[in-house]
Amino acid sequence: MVGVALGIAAIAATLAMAAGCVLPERARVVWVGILTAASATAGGVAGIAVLAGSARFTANYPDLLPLGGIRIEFDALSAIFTVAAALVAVPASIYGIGYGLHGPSSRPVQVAYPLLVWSLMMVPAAGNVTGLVVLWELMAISSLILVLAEHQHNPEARTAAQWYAVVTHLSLLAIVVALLILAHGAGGESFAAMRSGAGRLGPGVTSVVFLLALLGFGAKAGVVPVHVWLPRAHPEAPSHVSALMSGAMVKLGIYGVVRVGWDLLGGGPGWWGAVVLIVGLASAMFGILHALLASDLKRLLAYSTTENVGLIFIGIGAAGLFASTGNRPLAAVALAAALLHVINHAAFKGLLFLGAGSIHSATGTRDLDSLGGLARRMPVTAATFAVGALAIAALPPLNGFVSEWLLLQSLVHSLPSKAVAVAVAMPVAVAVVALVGGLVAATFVKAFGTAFLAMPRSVEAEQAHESPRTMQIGLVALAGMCVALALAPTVLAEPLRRATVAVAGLSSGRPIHTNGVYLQLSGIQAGLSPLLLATGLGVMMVVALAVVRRRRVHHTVRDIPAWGCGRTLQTARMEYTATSFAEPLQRVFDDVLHPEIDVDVDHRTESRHYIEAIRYRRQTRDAFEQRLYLPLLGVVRRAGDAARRVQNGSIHRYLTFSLITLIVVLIAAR
Amino acid sequence: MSLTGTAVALLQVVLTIAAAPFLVGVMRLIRARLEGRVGPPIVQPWRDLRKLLGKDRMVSDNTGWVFSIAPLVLLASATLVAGIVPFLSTKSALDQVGDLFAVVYLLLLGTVFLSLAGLDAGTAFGGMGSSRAMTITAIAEPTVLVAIFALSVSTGSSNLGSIVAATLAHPATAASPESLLAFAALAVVTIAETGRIPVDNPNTHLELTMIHEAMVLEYSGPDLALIELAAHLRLVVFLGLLSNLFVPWGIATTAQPLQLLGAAVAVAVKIVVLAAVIAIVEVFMAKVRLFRVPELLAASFVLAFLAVTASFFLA
Amino acid sequence: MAVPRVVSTRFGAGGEKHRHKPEHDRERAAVLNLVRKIIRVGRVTEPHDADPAPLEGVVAATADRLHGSVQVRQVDAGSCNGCEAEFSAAFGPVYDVERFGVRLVASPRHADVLVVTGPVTKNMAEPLVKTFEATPGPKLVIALGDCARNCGVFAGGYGVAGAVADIVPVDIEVPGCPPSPDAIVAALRQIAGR
Amino acid sequence: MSKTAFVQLLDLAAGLVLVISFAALWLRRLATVARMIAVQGLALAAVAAVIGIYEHESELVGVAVLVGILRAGVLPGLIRRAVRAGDELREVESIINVPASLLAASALTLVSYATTRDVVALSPAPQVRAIPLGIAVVLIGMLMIVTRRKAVLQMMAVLMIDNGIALVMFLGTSGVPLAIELGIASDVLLAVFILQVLTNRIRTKFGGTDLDQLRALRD
Repeated sequence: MVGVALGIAAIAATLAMAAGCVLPERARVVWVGILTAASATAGGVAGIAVLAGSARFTANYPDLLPLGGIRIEFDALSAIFTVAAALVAVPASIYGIGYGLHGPSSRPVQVAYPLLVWSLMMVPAAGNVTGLVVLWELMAISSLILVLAEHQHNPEARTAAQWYAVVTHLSLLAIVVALLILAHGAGGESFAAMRSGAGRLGPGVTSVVFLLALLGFGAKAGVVPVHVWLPRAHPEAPSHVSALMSGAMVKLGIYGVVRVGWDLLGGGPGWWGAVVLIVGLASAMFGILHALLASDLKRLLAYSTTENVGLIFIGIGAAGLFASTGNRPLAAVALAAALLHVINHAAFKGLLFLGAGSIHSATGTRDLDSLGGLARRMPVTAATFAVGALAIAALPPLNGFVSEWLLLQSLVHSLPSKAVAVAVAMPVAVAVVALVGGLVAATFVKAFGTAFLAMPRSVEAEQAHESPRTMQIGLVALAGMCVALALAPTVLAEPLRRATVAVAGLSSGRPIHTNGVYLQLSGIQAGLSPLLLATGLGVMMVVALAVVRRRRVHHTVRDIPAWGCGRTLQTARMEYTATSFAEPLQRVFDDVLHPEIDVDVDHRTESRHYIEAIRYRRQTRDAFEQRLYLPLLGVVRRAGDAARRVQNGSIHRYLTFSLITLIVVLIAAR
Repeated sequence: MSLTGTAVALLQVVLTIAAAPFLVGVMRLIRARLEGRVGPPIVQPWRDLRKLLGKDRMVSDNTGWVFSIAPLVLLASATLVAGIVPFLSTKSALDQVGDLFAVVYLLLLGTVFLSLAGLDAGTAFGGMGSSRAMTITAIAEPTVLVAIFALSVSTGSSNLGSIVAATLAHPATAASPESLLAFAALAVVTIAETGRIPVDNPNTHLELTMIHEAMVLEYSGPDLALIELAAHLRLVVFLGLLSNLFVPWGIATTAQPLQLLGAAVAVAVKIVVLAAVIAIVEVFMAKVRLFRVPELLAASFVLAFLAVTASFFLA
Repeated sequence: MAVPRVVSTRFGAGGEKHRHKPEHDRERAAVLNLVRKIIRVGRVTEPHDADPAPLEGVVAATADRLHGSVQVRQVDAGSCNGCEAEFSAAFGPVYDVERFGVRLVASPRHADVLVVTGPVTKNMAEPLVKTFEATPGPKLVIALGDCARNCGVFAGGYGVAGAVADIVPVDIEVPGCPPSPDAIVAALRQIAGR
Repeated sequence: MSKTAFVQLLDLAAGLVLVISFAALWLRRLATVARMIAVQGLALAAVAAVIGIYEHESELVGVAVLVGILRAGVLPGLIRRAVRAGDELREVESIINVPASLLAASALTLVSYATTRDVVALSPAPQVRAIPLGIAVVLIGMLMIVTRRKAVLQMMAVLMIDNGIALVMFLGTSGVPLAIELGIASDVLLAVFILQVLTNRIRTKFGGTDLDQLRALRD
């Protein structure tokens, strides 16, 4: 069953690539969309089958490639990530049909897209080093091509792609080195061999492997301080690709950390968890603060991805800490929270990126400060974006709340514990998660409120119209997922148990119990029922509405101007913008963010006391980019300049180098 | 979800809604008396609500569906919380439906919708109120959750019923450093979240200093009635939480009518006492500058943080 | 009508001299003085007459629909601020119109009654109309003071657009230049019905 | 006094000492900060008294009375005079802002707990458990010295540090001999005197006690 589904996924993806190659433009977009959606559906079915209890699927293709060939090992942990990828990929592919008909429809893009979707689903299924590296590289290259999709009329895309290419390949280097050390020590390059042989490695070596893997996979996940590519690359890709990158691709970084650290290596000392936890805390804070101040909608969403990955890292790190202190049931809860958030984030971030794409294609801008009033011009986009925004703000009764609740429960119930690290880390972690939660709410009130509500701030926003039907289908499907994931705890309990059990180094037992309506945790006296919460809210709203409308004594007066303190004119220029909305919080966090603020005041020629115009500009630079990467690039450039002196174009000199090299090699290989 | 439990929860919701406007009436009366005035009768907030229900509902041409459903969501979230929080009995049916975290996030849901509604009006003051409300809510959030953390460390659960039951079983914990610290922290947050002095002035008429009022400037008639009722309810819910989490005595542990009656009286007395304290303090205090509010909330966060540390290290 | 008692509004008991005191002492003294004053002064509100004079006709029907809750938005359409002084006195401790269910609100959307003062200047005519339109019905307009009723001494001024009744429909007029707080309270009580 | 009541009272009093340190960081008026230091002295005396009563050591109760007089009366009185003497702005000036210093102080509290973990583990006695509170008070006092600009505040911080040390002594040794407490108190008294004299001289020479301005004297 699982094998058949994976096979269908591969065949459909191949057909989609072929369609992207040969078909004419319009048919190409449509068929690529349909076939990719089919491929993703098949992949998703395979994942769900494993999560629902089918046996894990293994296959071996030793002759497919030199070295070890390719092994497929598809267990419940892989399935979580494959399902997350499929969850975004199916709606994104359908969305891509409408999107591509008005935008990126060139051949390379249409070929790379199915390849990206397929490799995203298959990376977690890889069962050996060769397979993982090959699939990983397919994913990296296809996504790179897609980031460059709009480079002709968007110069930003080129710098973004440069950053992305460099970081992604350095990260691949770290991953390969880590896995090679591990494979060498364990005496085999299949995951099964590594799992059983990891014990032979010394503690120092395993820690080196873990840190290298954390660096490499962390870069893909976009955590601080190796996140710099993310807020550049994600906004520049076409929106359905951004959805895939944020919803699915960064998750594979998380997958890698869990797989290598706590499955293949079988877990390690407590400080592994602590490191992951600290990285998570830093990423969450850093990401949300930048998202808060961003006024470019897609950049905001990209930074928010860093924040969400941070939350997932907090869960994993906490699980690592708990497991090292022997509290494995609690570790299971924390891990379940992290894994659930992987799926939830795929749903709502995919939705939000698709929504941002709809806005972009309707108005031609991503700048929140020139949007507004779209709720009545694009009702479907507005309603679905609202669902996504409420979900990501972890508000009940949507899915973000369920995973945030699980995460908080696991953190809060860590005490009393004997370990000082836990005691010191957990209050800090709860405080950060809480602050982040509050700031996320503020950020997405800003995003939704300034983009969709009140009056349009530009002509483009005023003339916006709802996007084509296929794009709406994608949005509605993902919004439906956000609701469904929240209301069906029954469906989640068993798959999460299987996935957590697959990570042998962390957890055991059943993290979540459910009797269909309530969600209960093992070892923790706490319950939640999103379904009943939603019902309660609905009933109360209906009752309130009924009471208000009962007597019908009041009239509703519509289409009057808003109360503007009696002013003659009420224009969009008087509205709060995204920048002004974030201003109080920016002031609170001034010392952390150091935004650059320019205020230009033009005076009238007659007198200094009369002001013609005031311009306010705020820019927040990425501290890591400024302080870490640009100096580093400077060093590299200087080194390059120095190296250039060696290279003066003289063919004799080059031949001399060859000769010297040959002699050195001969001596060394003696 | 037992039948009696459901009945208790419903009773609680009905009683809270009935009592909430009276509480505001009491607070206004106390303030008036301290200012040398006679003050409005305590039924006045109810009269205001009744009148508002009969007034025209005005919907400006800028606004959309968010503006229309925000009052409903705000009221629904507050009512649901009123059903979850153990005012009358530890045996409320909604206890397993949501714990303290759910309560916090439900209240946040209301705030978020109100802020969106403020933005939807498209006026400068609406946006200003929303921005400020979200700022304060965001930086109050760590205090709330860390205080909950402190409470749940000593009781081993974040379920409201369990926390209350644990405090009932061990009365001495009510005066332990961690619960006093957590109480102080939550008290500050209560003041911030319910928009009382020194964070926000509920009686202000100056738009530039408003937070809550600025968001609702555009509402009229029945919509305004819903928002006002929700604001009253939130005040009761916060004060009720504060009193029953830390001083739960009097709460019913069964669902017998007589016990429930006693519990209702007990919780009413506790809430009125807290409200009176707030009203009296407000007479002596001025609103602080908006950008001093983070300092106040930072202090409350520190209290909550110390509460966790104490509960962990002193226990 | 009773003449209000004269109450010392000076801060602090027994005529405090401005001695130089250390700050913390002064601060503590301020709070203590306030407490002492609250206890010493007690209630300063005047007892009120039995019942307000009944309203008539359409105005009475509108007032009925307010059920004793009167929320007031005040519009200064060009007044000399004399009426404002008296109007705010009506909300002060001595006259305390709030005891009859009258409250000042921040937005005409929340208001039932618009209290308009002053002759309507040309610049304020449009805002006044907008305020009136922004107020949800049932609503009433009070023209407060002689200027609001008939432009008073400003009649015929170059900046004056007219009396309030020329701009928006007026339901109740309160004469006086300025009207006494008693008169203002009486008018508001008519609407509140208490 | 029963054991649970003792633990409760001890924790409350010792916790109060710590919370007051935070209040001293939070408040903005010099005079209020000075009052806080006095209250801290009272709380410290309460700690000694509680231990003394529980362990039936009359000497310790005597120490408590003495500590109360000295730390809540005499020393803060001296400081209040210093505050009053200065005609400069009576607000706290700090190098880092208030929320930041509060967060830093919370971190210091965690540090003190984490580092004294092993010491605390040696004995189950409630006094020993509360020792990290005293260390935290000392650390917060040092933070105050580092981050505050006025010499008067440095004096208060010295007192706070001394309160912290005294708290650790009371808790750690279950009572300090009267003589030692007297000796230390006189040391502090001396220090405060010296600081006050210095402050006065700084003020008369330079017209203010902002320490940052003293940097110019280095050359």
